[in-house]
Amino acid sequence: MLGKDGPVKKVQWVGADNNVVVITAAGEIDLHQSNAFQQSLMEPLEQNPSRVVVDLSEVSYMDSSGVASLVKLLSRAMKQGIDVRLAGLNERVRSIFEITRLDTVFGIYPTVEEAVVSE
Amino acid sequence: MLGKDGPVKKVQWVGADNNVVVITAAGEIDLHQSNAFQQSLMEPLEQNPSRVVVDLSEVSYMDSSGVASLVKLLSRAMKQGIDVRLAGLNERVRSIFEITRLDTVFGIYPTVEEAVVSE
Amino acid sequence: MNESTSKLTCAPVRMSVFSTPSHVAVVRVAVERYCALLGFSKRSAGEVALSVDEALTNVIKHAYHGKEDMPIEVVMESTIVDQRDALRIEIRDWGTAIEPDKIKSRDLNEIRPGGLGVHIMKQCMDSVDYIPLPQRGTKLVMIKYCNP
Amino acid sequence: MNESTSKLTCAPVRMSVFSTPSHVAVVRVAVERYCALLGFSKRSAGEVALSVDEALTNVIKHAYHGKEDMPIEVVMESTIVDQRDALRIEIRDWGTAIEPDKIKSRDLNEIRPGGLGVHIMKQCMDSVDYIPLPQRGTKLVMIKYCNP
Ligand SMILES: Nc1ncnc2c1ncn2[C@@H]1O[C@H](COP(=O)(O)OP(=O)(O)O)[C@@H](O)[C@H]1O
Ligand SMILES: Nc1ncnc2c1ncn2[C@@H]1O[C@H](COP(=O)(O)OP(=O)(O)O)[C@@H](O)[C@H]1O
Repeated sequence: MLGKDGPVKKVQWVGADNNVVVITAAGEIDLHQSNAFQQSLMEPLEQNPSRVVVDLSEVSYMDSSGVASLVKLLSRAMKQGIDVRLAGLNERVRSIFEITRLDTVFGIYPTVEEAVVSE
Repeated sequence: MLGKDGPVKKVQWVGADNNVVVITAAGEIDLHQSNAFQQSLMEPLEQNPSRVVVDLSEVSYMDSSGVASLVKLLSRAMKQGIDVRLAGLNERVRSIFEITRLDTVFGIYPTVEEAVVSE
Repeated sequence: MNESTSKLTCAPVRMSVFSTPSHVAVVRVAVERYCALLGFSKRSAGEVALSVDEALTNVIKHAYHGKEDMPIEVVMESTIVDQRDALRIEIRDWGTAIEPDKIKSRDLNEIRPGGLGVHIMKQCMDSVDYIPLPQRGTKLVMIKYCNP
Repeated sequence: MNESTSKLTCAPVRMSVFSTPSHVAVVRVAVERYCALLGFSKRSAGEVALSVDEALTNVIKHAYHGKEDMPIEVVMESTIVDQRDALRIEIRDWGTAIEPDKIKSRDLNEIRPGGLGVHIMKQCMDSVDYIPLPQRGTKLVMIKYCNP
């Protein structure tokens, strides 16, 4: 499901033990894109990363469908003991997390680098 | 007519003898804006500049109404022996001059600086 | 909004679309641009666009259960509400009517994927009214004041 | 455009606006976004948006002589023309009907401000058809193929 039309453009394994997965999304994530988005978010969990970082720096817009995909990722990851972090949210995307008060539930980092290396 | 709502944001006199006027426009210039645009373009002609440079680098979009305003400026200026140059056109704005073949009628320069100093 | 802006921009814009998820974006950009004409800040215009997106998403999911070829009408217009300039957006569907007790605000402390749409609309707009229609479907009326 | 895109995005979008110059931009952004859904390049989508802008500008100026409260209908849809995927845009007014001999292409070597709109539309679209209507007004149908 890494079709060029879905919002996930890249999946990379990084970190000392290659155990952090960075998922890079782009574009506008609404109802039209949220199924593809969710599927691409879930796939890397099968390889049991210790941490998932979702790079949203190229996501210009997100509605509650996109947020719901991330919440589903978080719920599943928490059950597996996997840490989920979001990075690079623009002001507009950040505000939907604030409105829904999910900004306190996700770890939100300014950059992918910080999300990868912070404790 | 230098209202903050019109497309012309700045009018500056530059050059060795202060005889070149640089008119800076911004935004989208269509039917809604073209009257205000035209009026702001014509005003400086009264001070008899030797050259008019229209800075379009912050104009994101223009239709034939905007082009018509510039053609009216050119016709009037030519009668007064004043040189008209356009600068900083983005690809989209440039293409409407190409489609209407007016790219050969106006002097079109990459930057305001070049438009001001070139012979 | 002064007299002249109001004369030029107040006219309503109506969009008739089908319940196709990809078309939500087409309505969204038009609404956002309409807001800009009315003098809304970028942030406020974005909030209105998001609210319309959430409303259309709900129509597609709940009124039409994912069927993609059902009609939706959106009307945006500038109006006066309580003596203040306001944007009024009406969204109408002809699907399963809303059950008013389902749209009560949810407990946000509960972490679950659904139930965010109506909460977002209520946060972003000054008023959100769902009117189940006698024949079929729902009419949603949202208001946002122009100068907060 | 493959089967699945086509099922998702082909549905028509209809916009009913008034002849208000500032609203041309609202239609323009919606059309441009619709083109993006159909897979048009940024450049092609921009050409379609410009053509719609020029058509609406002409309706406001020539069909309605600057009157700002007259109706205009715009329908964009994806269709098949000559066995090729195409975007079809229909723009209808109820004003002074067009005189077909006025829309002949002008001599571009003449430097004058007017007469550019129809030329631009013909350059940017694959076909441009003006149909004066028996009762009142004009219907304009413009086609652009999806994959040139
Ligand atoms: N247009 C509509 N027609 C019918 N029911 C609706 C409509 N909009 C919302 N609803 C109902 O309101 C509920 C709450 O919507 P919302 O807050 O967006 O959360 P979610 O869509 O995730 O359930 C929905 O579950 C649905 O029952
Ligand atoms: N919707 C319309 N209704 C009536 N006449 C029209 C319409 N659109 C175009 N025309 C006619 O076609 C002519 C050419 O239009 P155009 O090329 O855009 O140049 P301009 O608008 O500068 O005259 C107009 O002058 C007008 O007579």
